[in-house]
Parts: sequence; C-alpha cells; structure tokens
Amino acid sequence: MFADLPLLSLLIWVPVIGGLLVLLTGSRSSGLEARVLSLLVALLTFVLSIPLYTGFDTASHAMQFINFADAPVVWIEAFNINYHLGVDGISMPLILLTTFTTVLVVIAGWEVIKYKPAQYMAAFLIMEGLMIGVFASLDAMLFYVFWEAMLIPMFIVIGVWGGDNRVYATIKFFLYTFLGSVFMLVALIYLYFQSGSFSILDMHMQPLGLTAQIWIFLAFLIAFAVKVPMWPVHTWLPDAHVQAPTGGSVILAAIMLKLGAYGFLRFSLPIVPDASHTLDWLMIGLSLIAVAYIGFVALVQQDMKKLIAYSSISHMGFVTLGFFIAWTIAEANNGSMVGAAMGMEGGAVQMISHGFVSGAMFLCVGVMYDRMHSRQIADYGGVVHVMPKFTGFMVLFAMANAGLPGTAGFVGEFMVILSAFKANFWIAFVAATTLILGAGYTLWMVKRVLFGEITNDSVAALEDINKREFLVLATLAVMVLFFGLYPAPLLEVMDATVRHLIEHIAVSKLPASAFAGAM
Amino acid sequence: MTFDMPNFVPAMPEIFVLGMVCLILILDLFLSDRSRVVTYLLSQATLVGAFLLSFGLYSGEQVLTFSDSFILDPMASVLKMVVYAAVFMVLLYSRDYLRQRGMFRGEYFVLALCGVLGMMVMISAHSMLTLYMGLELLSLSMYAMVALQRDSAVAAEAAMKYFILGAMASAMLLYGMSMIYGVTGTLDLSEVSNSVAGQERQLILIFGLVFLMVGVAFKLGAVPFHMWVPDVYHGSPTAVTIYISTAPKLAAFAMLMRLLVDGLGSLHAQWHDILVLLSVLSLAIGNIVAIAQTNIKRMLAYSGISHIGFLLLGVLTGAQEGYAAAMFYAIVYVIMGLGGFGMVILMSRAGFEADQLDDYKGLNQRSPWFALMMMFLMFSMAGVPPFLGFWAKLSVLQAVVDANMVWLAAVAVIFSVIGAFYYLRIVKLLYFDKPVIDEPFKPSFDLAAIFSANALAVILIGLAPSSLMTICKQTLGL
Amino acid sequence: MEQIYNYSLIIVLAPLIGAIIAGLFGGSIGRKGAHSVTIVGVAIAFILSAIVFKGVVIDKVGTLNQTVYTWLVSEGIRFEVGFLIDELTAMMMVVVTFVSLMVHLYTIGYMSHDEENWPAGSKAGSNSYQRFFSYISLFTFSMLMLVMANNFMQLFFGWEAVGLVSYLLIGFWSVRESAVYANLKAFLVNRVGDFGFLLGIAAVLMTFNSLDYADVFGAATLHKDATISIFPGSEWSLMTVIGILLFIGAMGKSAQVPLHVWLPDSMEGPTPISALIHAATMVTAGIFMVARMSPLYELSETALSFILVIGAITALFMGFLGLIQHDIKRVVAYSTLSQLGYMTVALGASAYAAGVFHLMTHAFFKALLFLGAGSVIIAMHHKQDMREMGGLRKYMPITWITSLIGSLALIGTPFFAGFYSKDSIIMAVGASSNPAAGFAYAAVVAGVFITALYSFRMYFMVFHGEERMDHHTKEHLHETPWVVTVPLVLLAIPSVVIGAIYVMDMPFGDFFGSAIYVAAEHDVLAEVGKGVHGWFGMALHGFMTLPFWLAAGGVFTAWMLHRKGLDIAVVMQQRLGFIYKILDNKYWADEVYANIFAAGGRGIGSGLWKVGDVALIDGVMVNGSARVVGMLSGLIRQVQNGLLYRYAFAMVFGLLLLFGLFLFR
Amino acid sequence: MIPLSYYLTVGAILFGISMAGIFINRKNIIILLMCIELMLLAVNINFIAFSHYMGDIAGQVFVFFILTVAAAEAAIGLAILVVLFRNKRTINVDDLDTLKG
Repeated sequence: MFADLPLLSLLIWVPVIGGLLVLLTGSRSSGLEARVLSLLVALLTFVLSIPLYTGFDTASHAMQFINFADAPVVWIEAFNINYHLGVDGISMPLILLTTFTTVLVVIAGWEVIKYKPAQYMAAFLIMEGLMIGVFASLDAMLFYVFWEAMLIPMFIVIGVWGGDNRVYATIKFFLYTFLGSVFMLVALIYLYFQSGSFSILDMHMQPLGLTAQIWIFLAFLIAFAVKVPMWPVHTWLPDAHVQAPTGGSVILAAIMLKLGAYGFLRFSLPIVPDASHTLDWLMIGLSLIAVAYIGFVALVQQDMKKLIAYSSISHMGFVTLGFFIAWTIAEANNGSMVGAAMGMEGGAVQMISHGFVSGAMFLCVGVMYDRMHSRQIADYGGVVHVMPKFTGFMVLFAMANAGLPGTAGFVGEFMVILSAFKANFWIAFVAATTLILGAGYTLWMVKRVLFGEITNDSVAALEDINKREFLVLATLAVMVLFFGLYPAPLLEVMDATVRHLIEHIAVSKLPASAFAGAM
Repeated sequence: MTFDMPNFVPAMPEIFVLGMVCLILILDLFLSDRSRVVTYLLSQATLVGAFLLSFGLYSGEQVLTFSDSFILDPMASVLKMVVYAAVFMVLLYSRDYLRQRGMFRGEYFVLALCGVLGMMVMISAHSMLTLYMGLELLSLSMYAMVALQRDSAVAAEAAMKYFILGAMASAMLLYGMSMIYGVTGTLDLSEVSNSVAGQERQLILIFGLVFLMVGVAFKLGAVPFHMWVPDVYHGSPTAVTIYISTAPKLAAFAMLMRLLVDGLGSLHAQWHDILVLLSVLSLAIGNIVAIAQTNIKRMLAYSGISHIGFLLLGVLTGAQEGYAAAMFYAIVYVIMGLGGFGMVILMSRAGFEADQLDDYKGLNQRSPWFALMMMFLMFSMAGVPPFLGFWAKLSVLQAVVDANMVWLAAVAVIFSVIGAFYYLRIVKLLYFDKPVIDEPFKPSFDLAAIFSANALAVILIGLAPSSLMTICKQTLGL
Repeated sequence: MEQIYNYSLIIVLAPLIGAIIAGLFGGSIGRKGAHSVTIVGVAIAFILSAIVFKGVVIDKVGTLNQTVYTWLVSEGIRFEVGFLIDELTAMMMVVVTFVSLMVHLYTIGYMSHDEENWPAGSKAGSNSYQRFFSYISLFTFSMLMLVMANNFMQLFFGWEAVGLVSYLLIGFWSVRESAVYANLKAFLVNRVGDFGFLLGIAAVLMTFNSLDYADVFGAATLHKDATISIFPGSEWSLMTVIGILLFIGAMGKSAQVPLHVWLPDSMEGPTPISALIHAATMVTAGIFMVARMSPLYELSETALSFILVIGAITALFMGFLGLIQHDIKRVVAYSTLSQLGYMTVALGASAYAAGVFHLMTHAFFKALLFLGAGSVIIAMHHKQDMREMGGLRKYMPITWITSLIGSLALIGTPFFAGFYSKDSIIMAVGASSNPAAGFAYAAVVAGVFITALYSFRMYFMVFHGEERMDHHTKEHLHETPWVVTVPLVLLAIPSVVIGAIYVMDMPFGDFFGSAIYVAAEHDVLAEVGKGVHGWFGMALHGFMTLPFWLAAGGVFTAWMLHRKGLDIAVVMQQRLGFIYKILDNKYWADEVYANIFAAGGRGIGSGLWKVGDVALIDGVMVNGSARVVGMLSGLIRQVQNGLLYRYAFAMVFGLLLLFGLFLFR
Repeated sequence: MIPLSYYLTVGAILFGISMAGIFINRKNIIILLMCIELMLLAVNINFIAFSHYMGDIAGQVFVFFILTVAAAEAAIGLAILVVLFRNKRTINVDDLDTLKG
C-alpha cells in the first residue's frame, strides 16, 4: 500500500512541514499542543520510514525508492540541480535510525523543556527532515543543501537550550562544521565541471587524475573528518555535547556524527578511490589515534557528557578504520580484498549501533542532569540506592558502550578488528585496545556515579525514572540488545551495497594516459 | 543640414523619471507637511511607472541612441527594473523612519529619484561621458542625502567624508578616462573596445585602466578604496544608508561591466589581476574587520565590502557565466542588504536608533517571528543553504572554478567562514541572550509586512532561485 | 540427536528465563517467587544436562554440532550461534549446572538477611535478594553458552557474558567502596585478557576464514607451518601466535600470573558466587577453552611451553600467598589460584584430560570449601577473619565435616577426588618432554606441600583450638540451616568419590573421545597411564609417592604449629621478615597495576588531554586562530581612524598598489 | 609647437599636487575642496590636450561637462561644509574623527 507513495520525499517534508506547524502553535499555549503535535509528526515519520525496510530489495546494490525513475526531477534548472532521491543498503538503515531517534528525542524532551517547547520540538523535527534529506540525496548539491541547512536548527538548539557555556560551544560547532563543508563545496563544483552534472552516481563513474583526486579527497576529508569527528578536528564535539540539551546531544551523537562517516562512503571512497588508496595510511592513522589517544583522554574526564563525547569519537574511529582498511588488506594478501567488506560492514554497523548506544548514554546523563543539574561525576555517587531501575539501564548501556558482546556496541568493533587483523597485526592491536580503554573509562564513570555510598543529600533525594523515561530507555535497551544478539537483518540490508562498493573501489579510476604520462 | 531626431524611445524611462522629478520638486513646494504623503506616493508611482516602461521596452535586442552614447540592452533593462524595485522597497522602509525624525520632506524623495535617474544613466551608458554624467548625478544626490539630517553632526561628518573621497575618486576616474581617450581617441565604449583590441598594450593604457579601476572600486566599496563605506553607512540616517548600500551597487556593477567588459574587454589579462587583488583584499578586510564591530550598521558595511569581494570574483573570470553570476550576486546582495538595514529600521523607534548590537538581544523572547526573519537574513548573508545568499555564492564559485581558479574559490570560502562568525553573533544575540528591554516588540503593520516579505523572499527565492538566475544568464546572452 | 538438541536449547533457556523473571519482575513475585523460579530453571537445566551426559558419554550417541541461528553473515563468512555437545561439553554442563544448583539452594540461606548489607532506605537493597538469584541464573546461562559453543564467536560471547555477571556480582554490595573497586578491577584485568583473546580470534578468522570449531580444527594441520610477520623481518609461527593470544584470554579469565590480581579481590562478592564463579566454573573457563583448542595448541610447542611456565608460576607462587592470609575467603581464593595453576600446567604438558579432570574435581571440592567457608561466615555474622574464629567444630558439625572432606580432597589425600586429578597432573608433567617441564614439575610438587600447609592452617584455625570470637557472636553460634548444609553434603559426596569413578576414564581413558586431540608425540597421559592400574591401585600407589609425603608433611607442620598456638603468618613475620613483606604485598602486583598501568594510563590521558586537546588543538589551532583573526580585526580597525587624510592616503596607496601590480610582475 | 607630453606632464603634476594636497593637508576642509577642483582641472588639461592633438572635439565637450559638474560639486561641497560647521563649529580636518573603527 505504500509502494506508490513518494516515500523519501514524504520522509523529508513531513517532519519539516510538521515542524513549521509546530512553530505556529508556539505563540499561544502551555506547549502541550506543540508537544502532542510533534509526537504525532515524529511517529508518522517513523511509520512512514518502515516501508523502506519492508520494501527493500536486499539483493540489489542499486539505489532504491528513487523518485526519478521515469524522468529527471529538476529542482534548479539554472544550476543543473536535480531533486533526486534514493537509498541503498547504507543509507536506508541510517534513515530508520534517524526517524526512530527523533521519536525518542521528542518523548525525552516532553516536560523537561520548559522554555519555548514549540521551538525546541520544531527544531528537532526540521532537523530530522534535513538529516533524512542528507541520507536520501543523490544529487551532490541537494546533499550539500541539506548538509548545511541542518546546522541551523542544531545551532539554535544548543544555543538556546544549552548549558552555561553554550554560546562558545555552539558557535564553535557551527564554524567548525561550516569550515569543513565549504571545502567540500568547492570540490563538488570542481567535480561538476568534470562530470557535467551534480549527480552523485555520475561522479562515481567519473575518471580523474591522481592529483585532482588527492585534492578532492582532502577537501572531502576536511568536511567529513570534522563531522565524524576525527582527530585533530574533534574538539568541537566535547564542547557541543556538554553544552547541548539532552535531545541535542542525542541527535548529535546518534545521527550527525554518522553523516560524516556516511560522506566517506558516499563520496570519498567511490569518487576518488585512488586518492583514498594513496592516503589510506592517513585515514588509518587518524582512526587509530581516535581509538587510542581519545580513549586515553576519555579516561580523565570529570564531566559525564564530555566523557561520553570522547568515547563517541573513539568509537567513530572504528567506523573510519573499517572503511579504509581495504587496501591494506589487499597489500597483505597479494592484492585480494577478501575481508575488506567485513571491515566496511563493521564500520557501517558501528554507525548504527553507536547511534543507539551513545544516544542512550546521553539520555541517561540527561535523566540525571534533569534532576541534579550537574554533569560532574564528582557530584554523584550511590545513585543505585535511589534509582535502581535507572541504574539497570545505565549499566546495560555502559556495557554496550564498552563493547560487551550481546549488545549492539560489540558487533561493529568486532568485525572491524577481525578485518583489521587481516591487514596488519598492529592495526588490530591498537584498535583492540578499546576493549581495555573503553571498559576503563565507561565503567570508571559507572562506578563513581552509580555505585558506592550515597555521597550527598541531593543524590539521596533523587527520584527514580518515571514512566516516560522508562519508555525511552526501555525502547533503546531493546534495540541495543536486539542488534547485539541478532545483527543479521542489518547486515543483510548492507551486504550487497558494501560488496558493490568494494568492487567499485578496487578498480582504479586513473585515466590510462596517466600511466603513459608517467613513463 | 537636417536635424536628426534622436530615438527617444529607449530612454523613455529616464525621460519619465526626469519629468516626474521636476514635477514632484515643484509640487512639493505647495504641499503642507500634513499632505507630504502625496510626494511619497508620487515618488512610488514614478518608480512603478518607470518599471512598467522598462518592462515594456524589454527586448532581447540592444538598441543604441543619442549618437551611440546610450544603450538599452537586456542587462540594462533588468538592472534598471531591479533598481526601481529596490528603491521602491527603500522608500517603503523609510517612510516611518523619516516621519519619526522630521525628515519626511520632499528633498529626500527628489534626491532619491535623482539618484535613480543617475543610476539609470550609468546603467545605460555607452560612452564615458554619459557614464560620468550618471555617476555624478547619483553621487551628488547621495552626498546631499547623507547630509539631509541637518542637525546631526555624525551625518554631516559622514557627508563630508563621502563628498571629499567621492570627488577624489571621480577625479581619478576622469583622469583614467582622459588617458583612455588619449590612446583611443574616442569616448564611445564600442569604439574604445575596437581601438584597444587593435593596438599594442601601451603603458598609458594600463595607467588609464588603473585610474578607472580606482573610480569603479570606490563606487563599489572594494578594498583599499572602501574607507568611506563604514563611516558613511554608520553616520547616515538609516533611511539613507539603506538607499546608499543597495541600488547604487547595481549601478556600480553596471559601470564595471560597461567599462571593463564592453570597453576594455581585450585588457582582460590586466584587469583580471587587479580584480583578483581587490576581491581577495575585500573578502579579507571586510570579513575580518566586521568581527570587531559593535555597531550593526558598521558591521553590515564591512559585510557589504566582503560581498563586493565575492561579486568581483564573478567578474574577474572574464566569462559570460561569471558576469551572470556576478549580476546574480549583485541582485541578491541588494535583496539581502535591504533586509539587513531594514532590520535596523524595523527595530528603531522615534528617538532611538537600533544600531548597537546589544539592541537585538533576546528578540526571540519579544517577538519570535521577527527573530526568525532576521535569522533567515543572517544565514542568507553567511551563505548557508538553502537561503538565497548561498546560491549567489555558489554561482560565483562555480564561475571561478570553471575558470580554473580553484585556489581563489578556496580563499573565498575560507573568508566566508570567518565572515559567518559575525552573522552568527547576531543570531546569538537574537536567540541566546536575554532581552535588555522587556516590552513586547510591535512594529507598525506596513513595516512589519515589508520586512517579513523581504526576509521571506530570501528563503522562498532561495528554494527556487532558478528563474532569477536564468534571467541573469539570459541578459548576458547565455 | 534431535532430542539432545531440543534438550540443549531448554538447558540454556531455562536459567535465562528464570533470570529474566527474577530480574525484571523480582519486585512483584517476591523472594519466594524469585528463588523458586530460578531454582526450577537451573534444576531443569541440571536434569537435562544429566540426560544429555548420559546420552553422549554413556550411550555414545555421538556428537551434536548444530546451529541455532545465524548471528550475521559477512562476506559469506557465517557467524553463528550453535551448540557443540561432545563429551567435554557434556561433562562441563553437568558440573556447571550441578554446582549452580547447589549454590542456588545455598543462597536461600546465605542471602536471607541481605537487607542488612544495604543502607537504610536503599531501593537497590529492597529487592537485592531477587536480583542476586537473577544474576546467578544469568551466570548459569552464560556459562552454559560458553561451554556449549560450537564456534569462537559464541565462545567470546559467553566469555564476556560470564565476565559481566562476575562484574555485577563482585560489586553486588555496591554500597561498599571495596566491592565496586574490586569489580572494576576484575572487569578491566579480564579485559586485558580478552584483548589478547579477541586478537587470537581475529588471527583464527584470518587463517581459517571461519570461526566454526569444526572448520578450524579440521584445517588446523594445513596451517602447521604458516608464519606471520609481527615485527618486520621476523617470522613467527602462526599457530604459536594464535595459541599465545588465545591463552592470554585464558590468563585473564583463569587468573594466571600476571593477570591474577583480580581474583583475590573478587572475594568482595557474596560467598555463593565466590564458590560458583570464582572457584568452580567461570575461572576454569580458560582451562576449558585451552582444552577445547587442543588441536591448535598441539601444533605449537612454544605456546605449550608458555602455558606450562605461566601455570607453574601461578601454581607455586600463588600458593605462598595463601599462607599468610587471615581472611578465610582469601585463603580459599589463593588456593583456587594455585589450583588453576595446576590445571594450566596440565594443559601445557599436553595432558588436557588431566587438566579438565582436575577442573571437575576442583569444581566440587572448591565449591564445597567456599560454601563451607560461607557457612562459617554466616555463623560468624559475616565476619571473615580467621583470627576471630576457632573451635567451631563443636557448633557446626556438618560444616566441619564437609570442610574437612574438602580440605582433604584439596591437598590430594589418596582416595579423595583431588588426589586422582592432582596426581595425574604431577605424573603427566613428570613425563612431559616439554623444555619447561622440569621447572613445572618442581613447582607443582613443591606446591603440594604449600597447599597442604595453608589448607590445614585454615582448617585448624577455624575448627579447632581456642574460641577466639567475641562473646556476642559466640552466644549465637549454631549450625546453619538446611538450605546451607544440604548443598555442603551434596557437594561433599562427589568431592570424595568422583575422582575414583572417573580416573580411569578421564585422564587415562578415552572419555573425551575426539573432543580433545593430543599429538602422539605429546601424549604423556597415555604413557603415564600404562603404569596406572585402576583407581584403587593408583590410590595405594599414591601413598608411596613424594607428593603424598609432602602433603602429609604440610598437614603435620600445620598441626605442629597449631598445637604450639603459632600462626604461620605471624611466625613468618617474625622470622622471615623479608619474605613476609614480599608475600604480604602480594609481590607488589597490585601496586604495579595501580601505579604503573592505571595511574600511567590516566597520566597519559591527562597529558594528551591537557597538552594535546586543550592546549594545542583548542588553544593554538582553534581558539588561537580565532584569536589571531580577532587581533587582526582589531589591528586593521586601527587603520580606519576616522581621519580624512588617512582615507585619502589609503586610496592613493591603493592606486600605487595597482600600479605596483604591473610594474613588479 | 609644444609637444603633447608637456601638457600631459603639467596635468600629471597638477593632479599629483592636488592629490598630495588632500592627504597631506590636515587643517582646513576648504583646502580639500580646492584640491578637488584642481584635480578636475588637471583632468581638463589632459582632455583638451588630447582633443587638440587628435583633432577630436569630444574631449573638449567632455571638459564642458566636467566644469559644470565641478561647479555643482563645489556647491554641494560647500553646503555640506556649512552643515558641518553648524554642527561642529569647526572645519578642521583633524576633528572629523567621530566615525571610525
């Protein structure tokens, strides 16, 4: 029954228009209308996203649910920009993650947000639409528009509903990401003149010389590395997370970071495979730095959100590591890329699972922050005695964050480490340190916050989670366990796409003359 | 000897505006202060009439008249229509502002219309003489407008500075023209073009070019000929600032096109370098210095300088796509500039000039709608999609990359990131800060409507910029 | 087969369901509901395990190797959850479920007053009883998943899951700072082991392109001579690398030196779990794993030597530490460490069957000892210091007798279970041709004396001699309730007989069939077995061997000291101050971990954060560039000083600049 | 006949002097107005010289226009000066520095 609907368009515009409607309800009201309406819109969007999964052809690597099957859909003729949408096995799960997370964020902010709730909810709905737009765009400029526009609601969310140092954090967030993406813009324009269109799929097929590829790669790298974020352009993330309201942190961690990683898959790897090959040492190096360096840094954080933010960076290191391990595997195995797909799929799975896990962790901190108005680890202690249900959830999510098998946090890291070992023992070695570091910083926090004796009266006065919070955390707990115990459906969706991508990047794009010229 | 009647038809809008200016000038003498609104309405009617005339005269052809010193081509028609529309908006914005400050007098409107006439002449100039005449008509009107608020010391100071520097720039422009004239022996731009193309590069030609560039760059406000811009924007009454900062940029763009492209097109290699220098400097200085500003008019002035840097990027490519992009940029800049200074007018009240950044604090709590509109404008100026400003930047960058100057595009985007900071700061004031004044914000209905329309245009045209860009392309034969 | 598969599903799910019900609905079903449901679950598991054991081991219906579901497929490599049930698994299943069942029963008594351990008003304390049952049932499930795995992935699952439950249970009394410290330590140290383990699994996958036991073991010999270059220029045998990496995992889980530091601290948990997890089952997972991987280990002499050395060090040096402890549970904990060392030594000597045999006997008698110690602790009102005990045999006869049986089994008294298993290990090591076997032999033989000494020191201190407890405690001393004593008795039975029953089958027979593979040239047990003639003969012969006399000597020494009213710990402190200091500080292992690794890690983190992130990246790069722009802004602003001639000059300057553009190009 | 270059040189010198006059003079605004007039005169010399030597009348026509505009400019300039003086009671260039930065 959903087959005839322009699903992707609906997924983008239902939340955006819904968000605008919510904005209109904002002037009057206690905010109840805004909340209910937001929830309805978010739920509707989520429901609309389900057919993407049920109707998905897992055997095909091609773009599906495309809206331009019959004729091109022109958006801006003068710039040759098309409104082309479609999803493959990588973007589809991310869209579902987005719609799912937004529902939770709306519920999580239900009565917590007192100041201008309509604007808050509207920002998230609009952001949802824009993020889905990023995942669904098949036109580079359409992608870019969504990519940048998305910053605006987030900027507002952090700046208006954030903590004490929110202005610094949000401007840092915006400028950092903006700086990254403008270089991508230049690269996209360059590619446009090379391939003659903004179609991402055309760009995939465009042969390019190595020098051009390297420049394009670097431009993309800045854009995506900032977003992921990779060392050394990661410092906006801890600040943004710490200052953002809970919902903002959740969206930031669960989805926005994935956009950068998604960019690597959609742009860097397929468009400039040779540059990716040439510079894969850089990517692997930065990924490992993220895992180890950031892991160490996370150990000494005193602020819970900062700690989780650093842990996010560290976990995202696995994503990029998995994406760029292919050539090292080929070198170690006489040119055979067998095993590379596992790394890439591991990275992709890590994106999804990190979405659940980090989102859940931030929600947990949010639950405590709403009660205590403090994120400092030192202000807590013995929470288990007053909030046993909450503690149960938080320990579960912490374990997932530490990569415990049986939780979603394990799957991606496991696959990436397995794959990395094929490439090089030491890469796997450094990557696997996350087992120790991840457990170290997460459980150290758990120990100090949840366990021990009740340290002060305000902890003693804490109330356990209410039904609404229970619903949110329980839903996430189910997801975390489900994908930990049975990730096969996710892999099934991705497999064809990832394999095709591996085949694609294995073929050099350098024009034949480049070799002749080198002689 | 027969007296050849020149073809007046292409100049009908100019003639109409001139006639109306005279009419209003005289009529205004007989109007009491209470019925001054008639002047206002007549001025608006003039603009509407001129618009209709220009629209009627629009054709794909180019027509020369008055001994080839006047040209009507598609670019001229389109730019003129945008000028009318812009000035129409300016007058709408200004009415209440002028009333509240006792400046709601005929002079403002007459001078504004004279300025429009000057711009029209500049846009349609096909000879250095007409160009100069148009320029002076515009400049002199603006000097006077700046000084219109007679009891304001800063306005007088601004007017003085503007006048001295403007006159100096005009003189340099003339000096350059004299050299070009000396080399080519003609004032007609087509003949200049032919003559220059046929001869060797002489040093004197380069000298002429440089002096011309000074004049043009001054009008545009490109670094290092920008020093007047912040002071004049700051010192003038906002109703004048909004005028100076918008429509004349279109005329200046036209002047740039006429002189450099139509006249000295074959010197592209030379003026390309000059423009690269000017645009990079403008981008750098404009964006960097804007950060330190606390007065929003000054900040917008510096922001304007940086926008001019972008505009020049389009022109320096020397390609039709680049010119079209620059023209698109100029039009977009006018729309955004109107909104930007419109914001100041909107926030100002009798006896209160909302030109300090702090005046914008916490507007979201006082009026979410206007906060949202201003945010649209700011993000548009910062070049964040999907707002209009982004498409302008995109078109220019596209032209630059197409001309194989990727490095220049990279420089431009870096500075636009620096520039984003001060726009964000405004959004920060609007949204993140607590209001200093707690009273609800209730602007008059027409001002609210015009400002909202302006801001909405930034997003709505941003969502569908195709037609505007297509017009720009078509006027340049693409 | 079909039936065994169905049973095995029920075996793992029954405890899980019990755990879920008790955990999620503990509040509503109450204490009784919680312990009933979990006990029923584990009892079902035990009964079915016994049936499976009968089918696989006695009726020899064959080996079950079946997939339950596919976890994921990547690049055609299937990661599955499935069961491999052969003799080894069946034995482990019975041991696990039996000990677990005993512990469940015991816990009813042990935890009956648990609310006293929580601060007043603690909500976590209000249903801690139910939660405890949930955890131990969950543990049973995890442990079963571990032993029943038919692939490395699931093995790792179970491996980490038991680690998780161990973490939860060590820190069960989460109000105690020492408990939450100990559980963090346990988890982290185990993670160090898992780090190696995971890399080992990765190496297996790289080599065999599969994680399925059958595939891997079947193809193992093909890769016998494969090498891997870890450091450029040096080629290492792949099998050695895999073996050592996997063994690092075992070192963590089975608390081998130097990853042993968590086990003594884990005694912070309630005693039932010390018995179940930290003595009988979980800590032996490493032993089980190595035995399971015997087809791989048999291909690497180096890995086996490594195992042998580590095991020998653990067996001897951890035993020493048992001598000077005063906490009753710590003595048993160090004893566990030492016994794990014995098992490891057996593995290193390729006597896998002997190691697993010791694993089984140890599970019974060590659980017995722990539960006995727990029974004493209950009677002593949760005091654990042996210096405050003494003469308890009068008050607690059942506990006394069963503990004595456990101790006798532990020191290897002939006819007791421990004798058979320990002696077969010692004999096997003696016969081993491994280069490290000589050292290991010396260590395990010396260990016998030490074991006897500390075991009976404890025994005498607790059950004999002067009654040192305070008056109040003494008044309330009485035997513990039946839920405590019944498990003691039930565990005492196998502690006595199980060795005699299985000695001829397990180490010296073909009990394990194809589950354990030993290369012909390593098969020390077969060689030793030639000289063993039945359980009775072996026991009789045992009286004539060195280990017996060493054990007797140990008991005698303990008795002598006890009679003189001396405590060996005090004696050593006075006479051998230096050695005492070493032992008292546990070889400074904790200090090394805390001060070098933990503090070092935090130091590195702090350095990277403060210098790297805050100072360099944020300070210089980010805020620095912002500051530079700001400074530039202020600087350039100065140019615009408002004076006309400056402006005019700027224009002229601009003019000259443009000229310069042409003149100097 | 006097060569063209002489005229041009005179024009250039005049132009230079007047330009220097603008940015070297720090006292009186009136002088600035005079300098501007002088600049325009320099331009006029150029135009006339070129016009004469090339026999093209357009340059001289241009000069008429320039003269007219110069007159208008002077008028506006003085008017502004009056306004300025009324407000500030000074026509010292150094005092025109309230707008800056």
